[in-house]
Amino acid sequence: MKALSDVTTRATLDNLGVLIDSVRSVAKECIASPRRLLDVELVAEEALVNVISHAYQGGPAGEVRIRCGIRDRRWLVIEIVDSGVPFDVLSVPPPDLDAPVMERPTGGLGIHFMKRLTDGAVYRREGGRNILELPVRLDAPTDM
Amino acid sequence: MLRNRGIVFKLIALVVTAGGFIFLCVFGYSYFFSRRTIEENINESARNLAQATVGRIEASLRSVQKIPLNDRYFVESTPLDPAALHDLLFNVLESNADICGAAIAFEPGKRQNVRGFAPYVYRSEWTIAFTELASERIDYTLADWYQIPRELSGPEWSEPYYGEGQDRTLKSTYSVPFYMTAKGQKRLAGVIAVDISLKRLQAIVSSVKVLQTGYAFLISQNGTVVTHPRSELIMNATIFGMAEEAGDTSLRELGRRMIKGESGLVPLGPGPLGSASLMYYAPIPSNNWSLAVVFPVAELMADVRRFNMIAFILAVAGLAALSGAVVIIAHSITRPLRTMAQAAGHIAEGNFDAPLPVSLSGDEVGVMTKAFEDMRISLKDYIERLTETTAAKQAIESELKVAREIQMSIIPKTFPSFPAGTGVDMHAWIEPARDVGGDFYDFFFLDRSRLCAIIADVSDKGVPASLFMAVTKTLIKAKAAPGKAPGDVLTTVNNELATGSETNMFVTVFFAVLDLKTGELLYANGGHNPPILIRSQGKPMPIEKTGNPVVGVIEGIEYGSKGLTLYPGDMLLLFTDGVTEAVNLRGELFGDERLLKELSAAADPSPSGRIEAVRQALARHSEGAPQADDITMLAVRYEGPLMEREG
Amino acid sequence: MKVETKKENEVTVATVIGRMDALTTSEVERTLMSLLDQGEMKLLIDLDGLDYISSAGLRTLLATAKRMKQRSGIMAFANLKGHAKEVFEISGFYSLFTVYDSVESALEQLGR
Amino acid sequence: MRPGSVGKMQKFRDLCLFVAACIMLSPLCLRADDGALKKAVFLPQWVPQAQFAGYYTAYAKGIYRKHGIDLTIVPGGADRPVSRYLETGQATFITAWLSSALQMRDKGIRLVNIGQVVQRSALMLVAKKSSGIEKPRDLEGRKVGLWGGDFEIQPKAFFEREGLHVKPVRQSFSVNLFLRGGVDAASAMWYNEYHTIINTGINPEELTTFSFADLGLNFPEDGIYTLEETRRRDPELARAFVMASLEGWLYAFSHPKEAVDIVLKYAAEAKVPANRAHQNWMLARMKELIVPSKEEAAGLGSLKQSDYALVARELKELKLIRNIPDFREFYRGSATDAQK
Repeated sequence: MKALSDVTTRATLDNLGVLIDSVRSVAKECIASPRRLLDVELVAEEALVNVISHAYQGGPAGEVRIRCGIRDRRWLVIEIVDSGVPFDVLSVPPPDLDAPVMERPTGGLGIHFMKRLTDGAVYRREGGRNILELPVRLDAPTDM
Repeated sequence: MLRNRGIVFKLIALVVTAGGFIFLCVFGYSYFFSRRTIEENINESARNLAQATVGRIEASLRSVQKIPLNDRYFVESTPLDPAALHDLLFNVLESNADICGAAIAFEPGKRQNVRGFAPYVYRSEWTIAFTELASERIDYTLADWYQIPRELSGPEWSEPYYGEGQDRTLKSTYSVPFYMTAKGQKRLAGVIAVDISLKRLQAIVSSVKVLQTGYAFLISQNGTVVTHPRSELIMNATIFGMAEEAGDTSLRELGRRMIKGESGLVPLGPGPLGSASLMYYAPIPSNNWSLAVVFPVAELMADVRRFNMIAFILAVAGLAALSGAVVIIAHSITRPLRTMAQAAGHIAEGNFDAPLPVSLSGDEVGVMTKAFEDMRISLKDYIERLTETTAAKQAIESELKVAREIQMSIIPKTFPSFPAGTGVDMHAWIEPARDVGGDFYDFFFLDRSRLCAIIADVSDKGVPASLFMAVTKTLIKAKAAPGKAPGDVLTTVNNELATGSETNMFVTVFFAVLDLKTGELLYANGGHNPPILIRSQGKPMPIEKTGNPVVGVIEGIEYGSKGLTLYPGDMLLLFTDGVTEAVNLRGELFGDERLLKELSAAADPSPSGRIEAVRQALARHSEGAPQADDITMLAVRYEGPLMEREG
Repeated sequence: MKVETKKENEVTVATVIGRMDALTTSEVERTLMSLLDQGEMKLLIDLDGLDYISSAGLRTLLATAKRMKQRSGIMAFANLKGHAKEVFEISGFYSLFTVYDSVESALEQLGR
Repeated sequence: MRPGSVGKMQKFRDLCLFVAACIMLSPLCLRADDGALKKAVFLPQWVPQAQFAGYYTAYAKGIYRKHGIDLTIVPGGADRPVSRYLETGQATFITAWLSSALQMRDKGIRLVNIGQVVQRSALMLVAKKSSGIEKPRDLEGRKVGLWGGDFEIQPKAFFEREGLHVKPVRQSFSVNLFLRGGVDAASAMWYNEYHTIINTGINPEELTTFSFADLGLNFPEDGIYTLEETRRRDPELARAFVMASLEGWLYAFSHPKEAVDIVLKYAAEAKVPANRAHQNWMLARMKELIVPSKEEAAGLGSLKQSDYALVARELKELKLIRNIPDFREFYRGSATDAQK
């Protein structure tokens, strides 16, 4: 993958905008559909918020790196790296989407979005870091 | 104390004391001199080392200080563009390994986000990362790195602090305010800050090593320990906190001087900063921190101390060896001395035959032994001779004693010599100066009424004089005869003595014949003191002289006779010159005047009374001075015409 | 990002304009909570101006709904469309809540 | 004050403390251990330091358990506002300044003061004599560092009263701005920043201090609060908590070294930097703030109505509160109860 954007920031909510902006600026160049663009944005946000809120629990915030590039001309790939606690976000089971309001858990939705809006997300632990690869099809029409 | 000890002891005491004293002088001088030299070296090298280290730190800080100044120019002259600022900050970090973070923080205001805008790029564990400092939770405008340059309108190095990352590196921030001109008014627009890791500074400071335990440390402007070999002090201790905990006011004073930017060399007692040492401190001009180099005095002085120790051991060993040598030499001296002392002891006990040690050496002891041996021999001779002479002398003395006894026995000493009614009262007294005197007196009757009285003084003393006296006495007694004039008797006696005399001895003689019936007195005088006539009514006075010389020298002299008449109660005192020439300690003679005075003043006018008076006066006069000459007195008092005696 | 509120009879209409993402949603939450604190019992959230919503936004809506339900209030949505509609669908929120096509129809229904 | 220079006054005060402790604590000691321990959570308003030595000491020495409480202490901090913890029930008891508590109550949190621990305000303004500030008037027109929130109430009231116009500068929790001369005067807590300043090499005689307690603005600081509801449900628990806390303080005052050890232990656990010299200082100051004089030894832990009236009036004047709650409703002091 050729990274078109590569930003590392401290994993805080204050930096979320900068991080998403970097993805958006790349996505804008290769995705025409505004809806599809928002999907990419959503995937990035959910993945980043997950890192920001869970990766560095109980300690000073570490860094999160977000890289964005094109693979095989058909995939926009978002790669998110952190050096926090090992955690495979993809292993989290989907939430019960049919539960009534009072029983609905407030968490788990973000991960669900990430999985639903990407094709073949991959998690790996490498060199003490969590690396999450989120490929989004460039040519896929929004079919929802 | 010392007086009663032996020579060996005295010698050792003296040698050790003197040697020790000399050693101490030399040792003390060399100690103080070498100490001062080392101290001067320390001062010098402390200054140099500290200045060199300060220079390296300063260079490192200065290289950092340039960066925000460059950036400031860019920020002040370029319109705000977050992407450009981001790139600028990135470049700063990528091109300066010393810098671990850089921020451009804008003063919050209407144009920017109310929270402010402060992109910050920093070196994380694994990459160069970015973050926005403006946040809901933390107001960066209250941070020291922002607020202090803002309020002071000038660059500022922050106090050291720990970074937020997991590695917790110690950092310090250099921040510079920047300004924008709007509507002709220059106003603060924000602060550019760069963080440096203090690792480099720590490395510079910890590379300073002085021997084994010397070190350097750095304190910040607030006195916080930034680097120190004892890592637990870093950031946890301030020099003032240590001073407070130890109750060490001088350390606090030192800290105050350090943070005021002074420099100097101070001795440190044992305390929070370690054992006794010398500390040189100097300011780091850029950030007003202070560097201190601690010199372990004990260690620096170790060489001196080692040298001193060796010198001391050598000195002790030397003195011990010296004492040993002294003992040996002293023994070689005292051994013959002791044997000699023993021999001398024997000699002192009278054993002159005790053997003396044979000394073959030619040194002083040898010479002394030889001299002592000579002395022993001559002493022995002398003693032997002395024994002989003493024996001879003792023999003579015993003979003299006999002679004296004989002499005394021939002088009449019983008074009154004649029964009462004889018409005369007599008394005599003789006190020889030596065992055998040369004076004598005598009296005897020529016939019934004529009494002879003689007093004489032989010119010498001792046995020969005594013999001469005996001869003279015998001759006078033999030649005296009734009707023969006293002068004729002396003429005869003189011729007899002068003819046979081979000695130069002579005798003064007064010879008188008293007719008891008439009181008529005839006398002759051969060079003798004229006797003193004491009339019962009148002053005592010497009788008339005859003008004849001493007896026994010149033959053929005619001695004349003179006469006078005694009336009852008159007295005649015959005496030798021992009386008038008695000398006291002041050399005063008793003299004729005194004699006459004493005679007239005598309370008891009897012969014995007058003699006693004179004798007592003589004793008073002499004041204990030894008697030089024989003293002899003979007093005759005429009582009245002699009764015709029957039978 | 802003929230405009108005009262139509007993129904409170909150119009959300802009994005409800992890950064901005807390602002919406504060507004909605204060409405609840004022004792509103019928709340209609107009999503016509909502450009974007993430799970963080959904969480806020869910929390508000729970509190509403606790006090037996009613909460509904209107004008769900575009990306927000897609997100509602994937998350199952579409079936969880009452969603009206327009504010008018909603007011008509809720007003009863 | 230097350790070791304990004056007669001090000894007398210690004696008073002891007597007061005996009077207050004896009825409770008898009641210890009957029945199961009651659970409670305590949140001091700031990170572990000697400012809270009494509570940590009581906890570490088992004094709370002795009084029948199974206590959990949640260390305070910027991210744990006591108001929220108390309101949501995450904390049973909290400490707060009287001024903060009045404002919280005004915002609808129904809390009550069950024990006023710190009697004397430690807040002060500090200036360098070298900047020419020796009396309040010298502050006119000068830059003065002020903390936000409750820390600026007293200074503001003071400036108002004196008719002073100062240039306020927001002050952070560091005193470096003041040390570098960025402000002419700075806010300081006597037990904290004042000592920090002294420990950067400035001698006390080089400083002018304006202690608000001496300027007629004595706002009692740390007091113990709980919800009105909690107290009503279990007044015994509230009482026991206050008694145990005061006992903890008295123990800390008479065993300062041990108390500081305890504080340092909890500070380390909470990853808060702390050094012994500073904590020693802080504990010694707390003693003077909690038991300012022998007269007040008997009033240990109780809120004086006059202090209350002063604080409430000032808050109302500055429009920080709307109404002044009735003293008897606001203050449900256990310490005075126990004495009766």
